[in-house]
Amino acid sequence: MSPSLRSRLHRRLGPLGVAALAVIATLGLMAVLAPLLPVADPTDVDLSDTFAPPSAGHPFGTDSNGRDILARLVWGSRTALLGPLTVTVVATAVGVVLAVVASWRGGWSDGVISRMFDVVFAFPGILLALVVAAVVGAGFVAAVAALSVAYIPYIGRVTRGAALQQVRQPYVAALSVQGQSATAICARHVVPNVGILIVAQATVTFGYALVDLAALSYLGLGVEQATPDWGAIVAAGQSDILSGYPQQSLYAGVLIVVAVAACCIVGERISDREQYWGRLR
Amino acid sequence: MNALLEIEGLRVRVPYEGRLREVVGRVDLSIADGESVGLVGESGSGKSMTARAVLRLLPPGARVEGSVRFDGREVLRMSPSELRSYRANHAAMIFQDPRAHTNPLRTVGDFLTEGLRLNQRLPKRAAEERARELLRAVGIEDPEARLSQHPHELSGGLLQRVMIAAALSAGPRLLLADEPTTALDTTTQAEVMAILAELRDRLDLAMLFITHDLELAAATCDRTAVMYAGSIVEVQRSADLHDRALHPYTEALVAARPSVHTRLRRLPVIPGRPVAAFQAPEGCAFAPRCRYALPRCTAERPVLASLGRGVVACLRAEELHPDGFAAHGGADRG
Amino acid sequence: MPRFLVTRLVGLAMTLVVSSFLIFWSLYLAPGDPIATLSGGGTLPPEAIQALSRQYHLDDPFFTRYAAWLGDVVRGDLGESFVFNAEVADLIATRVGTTVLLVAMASVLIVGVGVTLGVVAGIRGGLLDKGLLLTTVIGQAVPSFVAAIVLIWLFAVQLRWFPAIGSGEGFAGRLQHLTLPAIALALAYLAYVARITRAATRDEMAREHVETARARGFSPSQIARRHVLRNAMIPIATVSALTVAGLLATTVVVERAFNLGGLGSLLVEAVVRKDFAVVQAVSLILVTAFVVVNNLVDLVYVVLDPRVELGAAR
Amino acid sequence: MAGTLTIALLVIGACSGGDGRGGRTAASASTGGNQRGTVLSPPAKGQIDGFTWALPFEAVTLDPIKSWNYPENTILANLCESVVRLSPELQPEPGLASKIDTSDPTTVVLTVRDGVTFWDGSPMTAEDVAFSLNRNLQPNLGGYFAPFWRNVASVAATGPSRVTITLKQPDVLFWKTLSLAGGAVSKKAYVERKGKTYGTPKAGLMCTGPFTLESWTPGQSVVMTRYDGYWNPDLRAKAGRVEFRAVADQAALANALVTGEIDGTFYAPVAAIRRLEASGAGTLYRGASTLAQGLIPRLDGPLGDARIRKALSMALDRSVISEQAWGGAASPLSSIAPATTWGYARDVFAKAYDELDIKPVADLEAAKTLVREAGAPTGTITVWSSAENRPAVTTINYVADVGKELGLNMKVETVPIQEYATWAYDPRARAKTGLFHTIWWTDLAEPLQALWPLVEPQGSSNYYGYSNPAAVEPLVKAFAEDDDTARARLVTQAQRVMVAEDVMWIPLTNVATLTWMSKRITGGPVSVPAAFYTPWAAHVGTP
Repeated sequence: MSPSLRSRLHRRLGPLGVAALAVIATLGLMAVLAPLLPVADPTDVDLSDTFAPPSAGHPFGTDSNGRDILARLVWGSRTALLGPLTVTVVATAVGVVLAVVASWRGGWSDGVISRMFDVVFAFPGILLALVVAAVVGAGFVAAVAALSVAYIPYIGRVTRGAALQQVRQPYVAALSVQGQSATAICARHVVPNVGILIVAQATVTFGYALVDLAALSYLGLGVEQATPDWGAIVAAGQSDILSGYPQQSLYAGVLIVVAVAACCIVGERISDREQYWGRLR
Repeated sequence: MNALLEIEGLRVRVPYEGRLREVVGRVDLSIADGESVGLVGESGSGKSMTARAVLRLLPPGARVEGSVRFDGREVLRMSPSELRSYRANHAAMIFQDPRAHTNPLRTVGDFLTEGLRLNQRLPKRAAEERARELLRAVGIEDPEARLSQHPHELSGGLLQRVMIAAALSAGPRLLLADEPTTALDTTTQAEVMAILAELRDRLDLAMLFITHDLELAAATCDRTAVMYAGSIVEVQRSADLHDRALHPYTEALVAARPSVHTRLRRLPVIPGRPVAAFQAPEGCAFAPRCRYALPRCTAERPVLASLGRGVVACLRAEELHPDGFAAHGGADRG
Repeated sequence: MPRFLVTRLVGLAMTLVVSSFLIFWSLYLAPGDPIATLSGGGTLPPEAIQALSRQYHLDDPFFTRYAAWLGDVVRGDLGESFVFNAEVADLIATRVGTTVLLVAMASVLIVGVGVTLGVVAGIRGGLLDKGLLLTTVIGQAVPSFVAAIVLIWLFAVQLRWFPAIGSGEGFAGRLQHLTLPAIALALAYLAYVARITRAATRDEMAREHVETARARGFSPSQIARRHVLRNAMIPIATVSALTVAGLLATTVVVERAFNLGGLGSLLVEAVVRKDFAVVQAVSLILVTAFVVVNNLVDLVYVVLDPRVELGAAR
Repeated sequence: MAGTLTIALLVIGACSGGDGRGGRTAASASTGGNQRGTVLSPPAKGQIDGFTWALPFEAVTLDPIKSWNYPENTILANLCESVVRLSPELQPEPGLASKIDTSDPTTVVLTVRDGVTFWDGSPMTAEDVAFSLNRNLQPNLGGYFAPFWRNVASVAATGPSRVTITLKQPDVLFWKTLSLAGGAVSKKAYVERKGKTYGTPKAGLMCTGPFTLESWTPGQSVVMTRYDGYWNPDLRAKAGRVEFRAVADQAALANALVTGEIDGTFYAPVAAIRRLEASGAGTLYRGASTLAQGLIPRLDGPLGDARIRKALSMALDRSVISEQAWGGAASPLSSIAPATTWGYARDVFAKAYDELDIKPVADLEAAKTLVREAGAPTGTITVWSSAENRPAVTTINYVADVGKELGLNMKVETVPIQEYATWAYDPRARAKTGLFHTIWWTDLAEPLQALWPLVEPQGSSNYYGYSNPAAVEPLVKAFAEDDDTARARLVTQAQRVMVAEDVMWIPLTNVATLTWMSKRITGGPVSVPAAFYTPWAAHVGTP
């Protein structure tokens, strides 16, 4: 990281924000590099070595199936982060496009799109995921698809509000007069100008989606139990707590909390600073 | 003439991005009972902060040095309850933007009676009666209707009058007016100024009038102080100011203002940008923009010194005004 | 004011109609025959199939079916569950109390504790504020099921202060049984509301009109009471109401963790048993509650903020 | 016998069972599943106001003719008695019929017991008995036990206290199945009044058991209270009130048991064995049971070659599964029907069991050799199980891991318990699976009951269309074979073909009933399914 980038980040996010960003980056890196990391096969069952205490072979010990807890946590980050990432990317892409169209076209289009946001907003993420599970059967894909839809209005409403302000700015009229196309103006000017806000909202959405997916895993409506996933690990380890083996639930629970907290911090910092700067300008 | 308010060596620093930054460098100023003093400066010069320091109305974490004495009592060392009583009964303030400075959720009546009931402990009915009187006093017709309205239903000028009425409700001896007319249109401006003048006259009120408008200050106030980069650079009788500005900055300000008397094709502008106290260079803060600046001006910081009937902080003041008013001596201290 | 109300009510009605349509339509997205979907996959005697066809008007055109279904629902006839062998309305009636009480208790916690903490931190500032900020940023990130696991372990199993499962009997019993679930449900939202409240309070504290109040010599408590809180209440009320409305969907997880027989556990049960009639009815209720609570906020605006009086729809 | 569905598909959460001590001693193949576990807890000394009992999930109905599953049977056994009752050893005894005459192979004559009253005080008549039994014959009622009744021509009250059941052809097992809920007696007038709502939370029940149905609040509880007019003074309930609560989550259940919020259950969580035993809050029994854990392989696709199926069976270590997956609450099993079902000719069954030669310990090398011979198949084998059942999940994770070592491509899929149940009757769900993990229970001490459904042509439990005359024909003959030893021979002959040759079922373990009773209570059976067919709760009182 170049010093100037570091100081810019620092100014933008504050020390806590930078720490949170570092946490997200570390977790993301862990997920990407999981196959290269020196951890065991997370699905390797060894019934002769269940609930093993930490050792050189199993730094975090093993679970009720004799699987390596560290490996499951590391590989679990892939599912635990990929799901919310998909939700965030899809919801952001769709939400931003709809919001920009609504704010640009106004009138009838705006009315229909805003009403769509209202309707989807009426279905909280978990509820929509449950309905989808009832229709097509439970599973990771169904849960991610449902949440992707459910979070569209969360991005869309914020973006629409901000884009509406941009569209009314004189520079947009000026560009329009110069003969730039609507798409070009929106893509090159409007969206980048509200970009920070979108990033902030997307970051927070990521955190919420992570919690929702973990909750669905907990309900047994998310990922398959054999697939390593933080939410599923917490759920699977729950009955071991009483037997005196709280490890896996504890570790996975802490990872979820840390990841979500980091997202919330970064998201809030970005939008806080944006508002702050906006006021100063 | 007894000084009602005496500011001596006032220095204010406020925290900004983790550091303390000086916004008022050195202010010495006194206001006599019943006297009105204008405090003129560009935005960022520290004039508003000076007025707030008089009420100790500073942002959290601000550091204040020097002395602010009201009627001989040290404001900066008042206990919280003394301070509240001082603010409630002796010194009042009106602000630039009456809309932002009134609670949008409360009615005009609430706003006016609030002070009377909380500070003066008037019963509800009496407070309302008094509020009506106050509104009439600031020239508002049908006070009854106004009392039940919300600030957003009133025009800016009307609202500023309400502010003035509220400020005067406790019968203060000092009024701090922070650009009270800047946000208003010209005609309203004149009306509000007229009301202020009339009330001041009637109530024998001292006033510190903050403005960026030198002419307005000069027209309204007995004396005018000019601030630049957190410090007072000149204090003079308003009557003398226009023709005999002592400080090069004042002189430039006078020149930059169009006047009905002078017709110029193009207004002279002051080169460079105004700076805040913490941005001020070594030496005279105005030196980089000053047409009279000499090398020594950037090395040595001038202090306020009497010259003629005023005081000025300029190293070359005597040199530039050789006709001098030194003979008069004993001028008011700034 | 009436215009404002009418606009909101029309919007509310439209949202509800479209939502109910989506819920109804989802049945037809399920792979296979609606009869099979509705019966939960089991083989039904011909009589039951006839009853199903009648109940769901399966022989009518699609929109007629929807209208008939909606009509039944509005009249309180939620159909029959072939998986649970019971009227859907009865299934819901026996469970709704638990969920409502749980949500109510969590709401009291969120609004009571969350807002109080936020206000105190926002006004007092200093170390308390910093501590709260750090606690809430973590609290906000604790999923309800994680909170539930910890609470059960600590307060039910180790300390035995509260029961570990069930919703209890009698009002006192219910309160006692639902205390831990309510805390688990409320925790993250409480933290969130506390943060928002703190921010709103601080924003309001920095407002110019508060400076006026200070300049007029009012005491800090007078200022907080008369100027800061009332004004900060607008964003706080919005966020609180949204949060409370959202709770209805989140109880699903907590009801499972504490083994409570509420609407949420009924919904999950119906989902895994593929009992479509129940899924539709419960989702419709949850969505309606969410939308209505949400729209109530807009009415709260009118009460709290004189400026929106004639503002029509936002 | 006629019982296609005699073997209930067990879909419980924390199931459990078998015989813990037996499990360990039975590590040698010759006695696998041959031990008897605990059947009864120490008798109660005194009366108790009431206790709370946990069910794995909520009862869906209490209409006897539809009650076949775990929660329904646990409750109903105390409410609605059947004409035949099962002893703790699963042997039939007289119930509401004081005499059962089967001397004619095609008629069953029941003598209705005198002095039995329904909860409303009215006496039970032959008319009530005939009416109740007849409901099993009405297809539109959707009775679960209909398949047992396929050989029944008619049921009629043939005297003031006589009911005659006429069979179309000899069926040696039919009368024994009258011990199940299908043989329960309800009051005719009440059932007729309630119509199809009989047995729902609203309409309730009208039976003769030692407890009456006090209230049923779906989502909350089922409460039953003592019936003071019960006909059998020896079985007068010691508890005034029993509350049933469904606790699906194993962790929640374990917490509730340890804290004493719930007094007992027949399915204590395996994961909490250690903690429960250390808590001192009660007693954990490893009750005998007929529960058999096994894998049902698809007979085409990657597992189409019997050698591959056999290799998988050989590669699995049944003692490891018993000890680790079940925490010792199971014992290795080589057959489909565990020793607890050997209700007659035990020596024949024991000898045949040893000859199956399926070892508790794995022989991975031999298995690998077998796979090499057959050629490792391509294609993914989906292994299916219920998600809530921890030992089942551990087992299939283990199976998939072993499969991986053999070069089989296995994918684990677990589903919520209720969805898992749909597998039994939904061919679409079945189409996705390659290897199905199941835990069966057999109601009667009759291995024939365990085997027949698996081979019955077009039978709903013959999941993958198994049809080998060498297995089917001996079983068909067995239904008409009155002689116990001869019948045992026929049954074991079929079982050998099914398990050792065709490997259409891979036996794993015999699972104990993990019964928990808090220190407040004791008494009655601790073994499932024995408890399902006797008013078990009537025995429960203070220690």
